[in-house]
Amino acid sequence: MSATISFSAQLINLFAALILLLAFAMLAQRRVMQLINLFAYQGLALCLSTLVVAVSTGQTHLYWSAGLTLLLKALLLPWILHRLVRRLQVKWDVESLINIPTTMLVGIGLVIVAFNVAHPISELSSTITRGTLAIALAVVMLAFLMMITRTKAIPQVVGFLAMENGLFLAATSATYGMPMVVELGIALDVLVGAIILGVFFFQIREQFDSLDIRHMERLKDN
Amino acid sequence: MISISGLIGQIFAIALALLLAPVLSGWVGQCRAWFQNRTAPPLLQPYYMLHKLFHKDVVLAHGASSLFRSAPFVVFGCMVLACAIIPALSTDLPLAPAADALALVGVFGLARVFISLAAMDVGTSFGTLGGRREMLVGFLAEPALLMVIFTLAMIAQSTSVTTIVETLAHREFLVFPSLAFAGIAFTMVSLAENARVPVDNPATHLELTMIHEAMILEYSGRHLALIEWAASLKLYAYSCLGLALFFPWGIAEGERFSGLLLAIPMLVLKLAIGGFLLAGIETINAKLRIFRAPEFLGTAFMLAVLGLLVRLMLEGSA
Amino acid sequence: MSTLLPIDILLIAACAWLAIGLAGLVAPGNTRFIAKTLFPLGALVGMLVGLVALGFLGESPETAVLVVGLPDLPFHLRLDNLTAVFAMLLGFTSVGISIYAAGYFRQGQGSAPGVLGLEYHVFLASMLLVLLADDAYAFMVAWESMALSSFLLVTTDHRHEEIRRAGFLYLLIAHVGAIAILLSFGVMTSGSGDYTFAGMRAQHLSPFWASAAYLLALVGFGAKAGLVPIHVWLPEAHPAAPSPVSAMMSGVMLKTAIYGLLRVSFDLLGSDLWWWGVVALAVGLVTALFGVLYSTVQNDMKRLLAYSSIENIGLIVVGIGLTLIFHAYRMEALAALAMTAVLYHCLAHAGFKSLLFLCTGSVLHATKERSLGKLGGLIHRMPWVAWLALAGVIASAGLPPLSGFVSEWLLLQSFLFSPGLPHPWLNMVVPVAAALVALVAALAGFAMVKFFGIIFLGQMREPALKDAHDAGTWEKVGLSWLALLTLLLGILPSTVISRIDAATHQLLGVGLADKLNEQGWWMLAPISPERASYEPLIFLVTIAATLLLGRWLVRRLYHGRVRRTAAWDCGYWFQGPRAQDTAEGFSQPIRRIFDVMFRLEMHLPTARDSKPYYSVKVEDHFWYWLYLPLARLVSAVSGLVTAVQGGRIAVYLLYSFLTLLGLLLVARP
Amino acid sequence: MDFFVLMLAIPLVSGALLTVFGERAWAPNLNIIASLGTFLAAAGLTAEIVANGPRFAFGEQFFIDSLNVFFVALTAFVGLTTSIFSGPYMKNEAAHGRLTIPRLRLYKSMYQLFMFTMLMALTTNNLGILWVAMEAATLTTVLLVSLYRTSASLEAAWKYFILCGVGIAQALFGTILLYFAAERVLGETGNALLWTHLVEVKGELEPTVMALSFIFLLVGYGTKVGLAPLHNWLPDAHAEGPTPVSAVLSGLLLNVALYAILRCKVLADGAIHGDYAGNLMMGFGLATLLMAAFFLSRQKDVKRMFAYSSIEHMGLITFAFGMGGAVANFAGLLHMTMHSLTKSAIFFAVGHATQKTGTQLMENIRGLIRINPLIGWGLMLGTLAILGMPPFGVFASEFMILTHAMKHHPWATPVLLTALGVAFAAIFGKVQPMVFGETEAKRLPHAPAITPVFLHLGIVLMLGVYIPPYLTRWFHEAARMLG
Repeated sequence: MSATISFSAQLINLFAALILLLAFAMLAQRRVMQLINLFAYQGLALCLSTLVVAVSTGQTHLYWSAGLTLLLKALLLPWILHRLVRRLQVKWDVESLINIPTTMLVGIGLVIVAFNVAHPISELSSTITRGTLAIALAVVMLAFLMMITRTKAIPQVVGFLAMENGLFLAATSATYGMPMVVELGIALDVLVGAIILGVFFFQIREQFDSLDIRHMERLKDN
Repeated sequence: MISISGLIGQIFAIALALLLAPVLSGWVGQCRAWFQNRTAPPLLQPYYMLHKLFHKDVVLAHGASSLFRSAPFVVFGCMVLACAIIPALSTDLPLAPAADALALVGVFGLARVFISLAAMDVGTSFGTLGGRREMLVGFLAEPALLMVIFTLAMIAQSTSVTTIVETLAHREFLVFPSLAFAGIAFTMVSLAENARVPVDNPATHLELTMIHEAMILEYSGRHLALIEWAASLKLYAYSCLGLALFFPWGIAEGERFSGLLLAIPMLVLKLAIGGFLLAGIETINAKLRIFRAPEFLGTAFMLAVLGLLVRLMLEGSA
Repeated sequence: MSTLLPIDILLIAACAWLAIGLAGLVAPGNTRFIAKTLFPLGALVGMLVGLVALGFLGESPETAVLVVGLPDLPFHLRLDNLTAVFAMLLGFTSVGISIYAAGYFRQGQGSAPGVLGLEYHVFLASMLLVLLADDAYAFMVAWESMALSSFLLVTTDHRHEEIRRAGFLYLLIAHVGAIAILLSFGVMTSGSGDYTFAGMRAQHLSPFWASAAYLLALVGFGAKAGLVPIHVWLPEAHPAAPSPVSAMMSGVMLKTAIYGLLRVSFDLLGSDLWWWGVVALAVGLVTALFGVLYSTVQNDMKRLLAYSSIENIGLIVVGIGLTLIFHAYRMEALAALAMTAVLYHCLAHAGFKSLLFLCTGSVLHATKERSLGKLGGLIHRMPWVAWLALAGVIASAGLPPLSGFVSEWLLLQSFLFSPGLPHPWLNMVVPVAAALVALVAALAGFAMVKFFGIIFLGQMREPALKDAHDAGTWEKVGLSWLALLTLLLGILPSTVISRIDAATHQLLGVGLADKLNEQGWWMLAPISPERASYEPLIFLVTIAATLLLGRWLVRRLYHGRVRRTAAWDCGYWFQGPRAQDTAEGFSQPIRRIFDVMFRLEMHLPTARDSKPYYSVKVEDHFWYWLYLPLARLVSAVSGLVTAVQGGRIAVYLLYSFLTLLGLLLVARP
Repeated sequence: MDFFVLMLAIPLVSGALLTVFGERAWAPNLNIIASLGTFLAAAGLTAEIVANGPRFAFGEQFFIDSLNVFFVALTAFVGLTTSIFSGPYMKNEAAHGRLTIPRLRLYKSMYQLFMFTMLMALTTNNLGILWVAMEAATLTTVLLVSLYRTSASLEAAWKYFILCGVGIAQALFGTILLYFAAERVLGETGNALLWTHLVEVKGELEPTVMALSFIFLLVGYGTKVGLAPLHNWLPDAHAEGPTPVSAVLSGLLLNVALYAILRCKVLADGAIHGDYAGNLMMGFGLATLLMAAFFLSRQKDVKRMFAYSSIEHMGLITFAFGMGGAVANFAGLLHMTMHSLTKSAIFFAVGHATQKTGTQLMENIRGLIRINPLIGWGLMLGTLAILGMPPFGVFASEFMILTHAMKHHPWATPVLLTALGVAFAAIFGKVQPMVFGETEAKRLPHAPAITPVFLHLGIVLMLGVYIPPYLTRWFHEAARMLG
C-alpha cells in the first residue's frame, strides 16, 4: 500500500468525519438559515471527498459525480432553500420535538449502532475508504433522526436532503460511485423532488398559514 | 304367518280392553269412594255415562274447527292401538310388531298432541291452559317413560314389548335393583299421564288446578264419550303395561287358548289389585301445586335414569 | 358420444339451474315470467335431480373432471352413494319449494324478481355442486357460492336494518366457517399437495393431525349447520329470509353441512378415534337441548322453527357421534344403524321443516304477521295450510306415523345398544345421553304444539286476521308435495332405508339392507323383529280404521247431531281473544323450569301500576358469553392498533426508523 | 417498430404532449388513446415474450422476462381501464367544481408520466434505474395525490412524500450495499447493478452484505408496498387523492414496489443460504395483515377503508412470497393480479358512489343499489370478491395461500384466520348498508363509467373458475423464477 493511497485514504476519512460532524451540527442547529448553510457545507465536503476518491482511483466518472454534487448539493439546493425561506418569510427559529441535548445523546447512540452494523462489511471492503461506509450509515441515521425531531417543513426537508448526502457518501466511498446513468437519475430525482417540494411549501403555506407540520395531523384513525 | 289363533287373540285383546277399561275406571272410583268413606257409585257407572253421552247432541262452540271434531276419534284410535299391542293376556299378538315400546310412547305422544291441540282450538283461556299443562306434563313424563323402557329393553336386549315381557317372565328369579327404580318411576309417570293425584285430579273441576278436565271442557256428546273412553283405555293400557312389565306372570304365550283362558282371571285379579292400590295412592296423597308437578316428574325421570345407571353399573352383562 | 351417465345428468341439471337463473336477467322486472315459468322449470330440474340420484343409489361411483378450476386442480366431480342420498334430498325438496315459490314471489320492494330468481337458482346449483365436488377447491367454490347466494337471498328485503344485520352475521359466520373448512382440507392434504379428495383419502395422517382436521371440519361445518355455540346466525337469518329461502336453507342447506361432516369424518379421514364421536355426541346433545328449549320460548314463528332446526341438527350430530363411536370400536352393524338414523333424519327434516317454513310463508302472506302474539285461529281461513302444517308439526314433534319418528326411533335404537361398547365409562355415559335425546324429543312436541296451536287454533288474536286467505294453487301444490314426502318417509321406512343403505354401506362397509330385505317392506326391523320392530303402515291403518269404524259405529248406533253455541265461559263473562294463552304464556313453564338456560329480562306489573304491562325478553346466553366479549375484544384491539395511526408524521418516521433499527440489530442472519 | 420502445415512448410522449395541450377538449381522449396504445404495445410485447422468451432492450439496460411481462400487461391493462374510468369521473368532479381545467391538465400529464415510470421500473434490468423509476413514480403520484389542493390532500401528499422519500432512501442504501457486494464479484464493468448478471452470480455474493442490503431494500420498498408499520402514508394518500389515483396506487404502484422487493429477494436468497429473506417477508406480511385487519374495523371513510384493505392484501401477498416455493409464489402472483383488478374495480365503483352521495363517509352513503343498481352491485360484488368469496379469483389465490400455509407453516394459520375473519366482518359490515337499504342520493351530471368495473370483475370471476393454460404456464414460469 503506497503512501499516496494511504494519504488520500486519510483525506477521505477526514472529509467523512467532517460530514459526520456537520450532520451532528445540523442536528443541533436551531436556526433555519444556519441549517441550510450547514447543509451546503456538507455538500461541499461531500464533493471534496468524492474528488479525492476520483483523484486517487482515477475513476473519471467520479469527477462528474463530484461536479454534480457541487452544483446540486452545495449550490443549487441551498440557493433554492434560501430563496424559499426568504420568500415564505419562515420564522428563523427551528423548533424541535425533543430538546437538543437529548437528541445529541440519541445521535451518539445511533453512531455506535451504525458502526456496529457496518463493521462486518468494512472488514470485507477492499476499497481505500472502507471506514466511511459506517460513517455514511451514521449520517443517514442522523438525518433520519433530524427528520423525526423537527417540527417544521423546511428543516425536515433539509434532513431529507442530508440523508441523500449520506447515501451519496456511501456510494462514493464504499463503491467508487454507482454507474453514471444511475447517478444522473438520482440527481435528477433529487432535483425534481426539491422543486416539487418548493411548490409544495407555497401550497402548504396557503392552506395552513404556516409551515409547521404539527398542523398536519388531522388525517388519523384513532 | 299370522295365525288364526293369533288373530283371534288379537281381536279378543282389543275387545277385552274396550270392555274392561271403563270397568277399571269404575273400580278405581269405587275404591276411592270407599277409602274416602263415601257411598260408591256402581262399578258400571262409566258405562252408563258413556251411553248417556253418546245419546246426547254434540254442542260445539262457534270457534271449533274440524280438528276439534276429529281429535276424539284420533285419540281413541291411538288408545285402541296402544291396548292392542300391550300383551295384557298373551304375547302372541299379530299387531305387536307394528309398534315396539318406543313406538308405544309415540302413540301416547300422538294422542297427547291431538288432545292438547283440540283444547287450544276453541280459544278459551282454560282450554289453552289445559293444553299447555298437558304438554308440560307430557314432556316430562315421556322421557321418564322412555328411560324406564330403556332399562327394561336393556335387560331384554329388545324394545319389543312382547319380547320384553317374555324375557322378564322367563328369567330366573333374580333381584334386579334396576327394576325397582324403573317400577317406581313407571308408577309415577303413570299417575301423571293418567291425570291422577298427585299431579291432576280427574274428579276436580276447580279450574285453576285442573289439567285434563280443562282440556275437555268444550267437549260434549259423543266426542266427550270417546275422550272419556279413551282416557279409561289409557289407564287400562298403562296398568296392563305396568303389570306386564313388572309382574309378567300369568300372561299366555304361544298359541294356546288354554293359556289365554287362564290369563283372563289373572289379569282381572291383577287389575283389581292395581286399581285398589291406585285408589289408595290417590287417597293418601294430596294434589300438588301445578308447579310442583315438574319436580314430581323430574324425580320420576331421575329415578328412571338412575335405574338405567344401576342397570349398567351393577348388573353389567347380566 | 358415450351414453349419458348420471353424473353428467346431474352436472347438466346444475347448469340448467344456472341457465334458468340467468334467463331471469333477460327480463328482471317481469314477475309473471320469472315466477310462473322459470320457477316451475327449476322444479322440473329438481325432480330430475331427485330421480337420477334415486336411480343411482347402489351403483358404483362415477367421476368426472371438468376443464374449469385451478391450473393444476381442475374441478373434480364424483357421484357416489353418499352424494346421491343428499342430491336426492336436494332434488325432491327443491321440487316442492320451487313450485311453492312460483306462487309465492311477487312484486315487492326488495330485489328485482330476476335477481331473486338468479340468486335462488345459483343457490340450488351450488348446493348440488357442493355434493358433487371431489376436490377441495371445487368444494370450497361451491360452498362459498352457496353461502353467498343464500346471503343475498336472505337480504332480499334489504331495507330493514335487522334483516341486513342478520345477513351480515350469517355471511360472517359462514365465511369464518369456510376458512376453518379450508384449513381442514389443508391439513388433510398434508404434504402431498394433492387437493383432490382421492388424494386426501390416500393420506395417512398422524392422530394429532387427523384430529386437527376433524375438529376444524366440525367447527367449519358446524358453523353452517348451526351447532352451539356457532348457531347464532341461524335464528336471525331464517326469519329474515323470504319463506321459500328459509325452507331451502333449513331443509337443504343445513344438510350440506351434515354431508360435509360425514364426508370428512368417514370418507376422507382414514383413522378414527373414539373421542371424536364423544365430541360430536356432546356438541350434538347440547345443540339439540339448547335448540329445543329456545324454540319453545320463541314468539316469532320463523324463529321458533329456526331454533327447531338447530335442535334437529343437534340430533343428527348426536347420531353422527354415535356412529363414530361405534365405528371406532368396529361395531359396524350398530354404526350402520346410527348412520341410517342420521341419513334418515336428514331426509325427514328436509321434508317437514321446509313444509313448515313454507306454511309460515303462506301465513305471512295472508296476515303480514310473524309474531305469534298476533296470530290465531287461522285454521278457519286457511284450512289447507293448517292441515298440511299439521303433518309437518307431527313429523317435527317426532310422533308416529310420520317421518320424524322413524329417525328418532332409529336413533334411540342405536343408543340402546351402546352398553355393548368396550370402553369402561363410555358404555355407561352414552346411554344416559339417550335420556337427553328423549327429553329433547318430548320438548319438540311442546314447541310444535305451541307453534300450531297458537297460529292456527283458538280465536283470532287480531281483527285483521279475518281477511286472511288460503294459499294459492301453486303454493298448495308445493306444500302438498312436501307433505307427501313426509308421509311417505313416515310410512315406508323400510323401502327408503333399503335405498339409502348404499350410502351407509359406502361409508361403513356394512348396511342394514340385507336385514331389512329379509322382512316385508312394511316392517322396519333393523336387527330382528324380536329385538325391535316398527310398522308404520299398519300403525296408520289401525288408527285410521279405528277412527273410521268408530265414527261409523257411533253414527250408526246413535246419531251425528251437532249444535253450535258459544263456548262455555266458566262463569267469566269476558272470553275474547285476549283471554287466550299468549305465546309467552304458553312457554312460561319452560322458562320457569329451565331458567338457567335463558337470559331473561322480565317485567311484571305490580298492583299499583297505573299502566300495567308485562314483558318478557329471552336472549341467548351465548351472545353475552361469547360474541359480545369477542366483539369487545376486537374493538379494544383495534383501538390499540389504530393508535398507531396518530396523524403525526414524526411518529410515522419514528416507526420506520425503529423498524429499520430493530431489523439491523435483531434480525441479522 | 419495437413494441417495447413503443410501450415506453407512448406514455412519455403523450405525457409531454398533455403537459402542453392538456387543456384542449380532445385531451381526455388523448389520455385514453395513449393508454390504449400503451396497452396494445404491452400486449404485443407480451405476445412476443410468450412466443420467443426473455429479451433485452437498449443494450442490457432493459430486460423483459416472464415475470415482469406479466406485471407489464397488468399495469397497462389497469392503466387503460382507469383512464377510461377517469374520463367521466373527472368530468363529474369538474362539474362539482372540485377541479379546475389546469388541474385536469396536470392530472392527465402526470397520469401518463406515472404510467411511464411504472413501466420503466418494471422493465429495467438495472437495479439503480429501478430505484430511480420508483422515486419518479413517487414524485408523479405526489402531485396526483395533492390534486385537490385541499388541506387534507396536501397533508396526505406531504406525508406521502416524506415517508416514501425516506423509505426509498433506505432502498437506495440497500442498492448501494448490493452494488458493493456485486462489485466484488463482477468487478467494475458497469454490470454490477444489472439483475441478469447478478442473478448468475447470486451464490457468490457476500451473505452478510446481502442480508444488510436486503433489510434496507425491504424497509425501503416495503414502505411503498405498505408493510406495517411503514404503511402510514398509504391510507391518507388513497383517501385524499382523486379516486382514479387511488385505483392505480392500490392496483399498480403497490405491485410495482412489491415487484422490486421480489427481484431483490431472488438475489438475497441466492446469497444467503436458508430462508432469511423469506422469514423476514413472512413476518412483515403477517404483521401487516393482522394490523390492517384491525385497522379496518375502525374506518369511517370508504376510500380509507379500502386502502387498509390493500394493505391487508399486500400483507397476505408478502406472506405468500415469504413462504416461497412454486405453489406459494404462484399464489402470490395470482393474488397480485386479482387484487389489482378487484381493488381498482372497487375504487371505480366507490368513486362514483362518493360522487353520487357527495361524501366519503360511509355512514352517509346508503342504498346505492337503489340509486344505481349497477354501481351498487359493482361495489357489492367487488367487496365480496376482495373478501375472498368464491367464485371470484381472489379466493383461488387465498385458497392456495391458506392451504399452503397450513401445510408448511401451521403456526401462522391462527393469525391468518383471525385477520381474515376480522377483515371480513369489518369491510362487509360497512359495505352492506352502503349498498343496501334506503337512500336519498341524486343522479350524476355525467353518466358513470360502469364498463371498467364489470370488466375487471368479469375477469376476476373468470380467473376464479378458469385460468387459461397459457396464463398458467406464464405464472408457473414466473413463480419458478422466484425460486
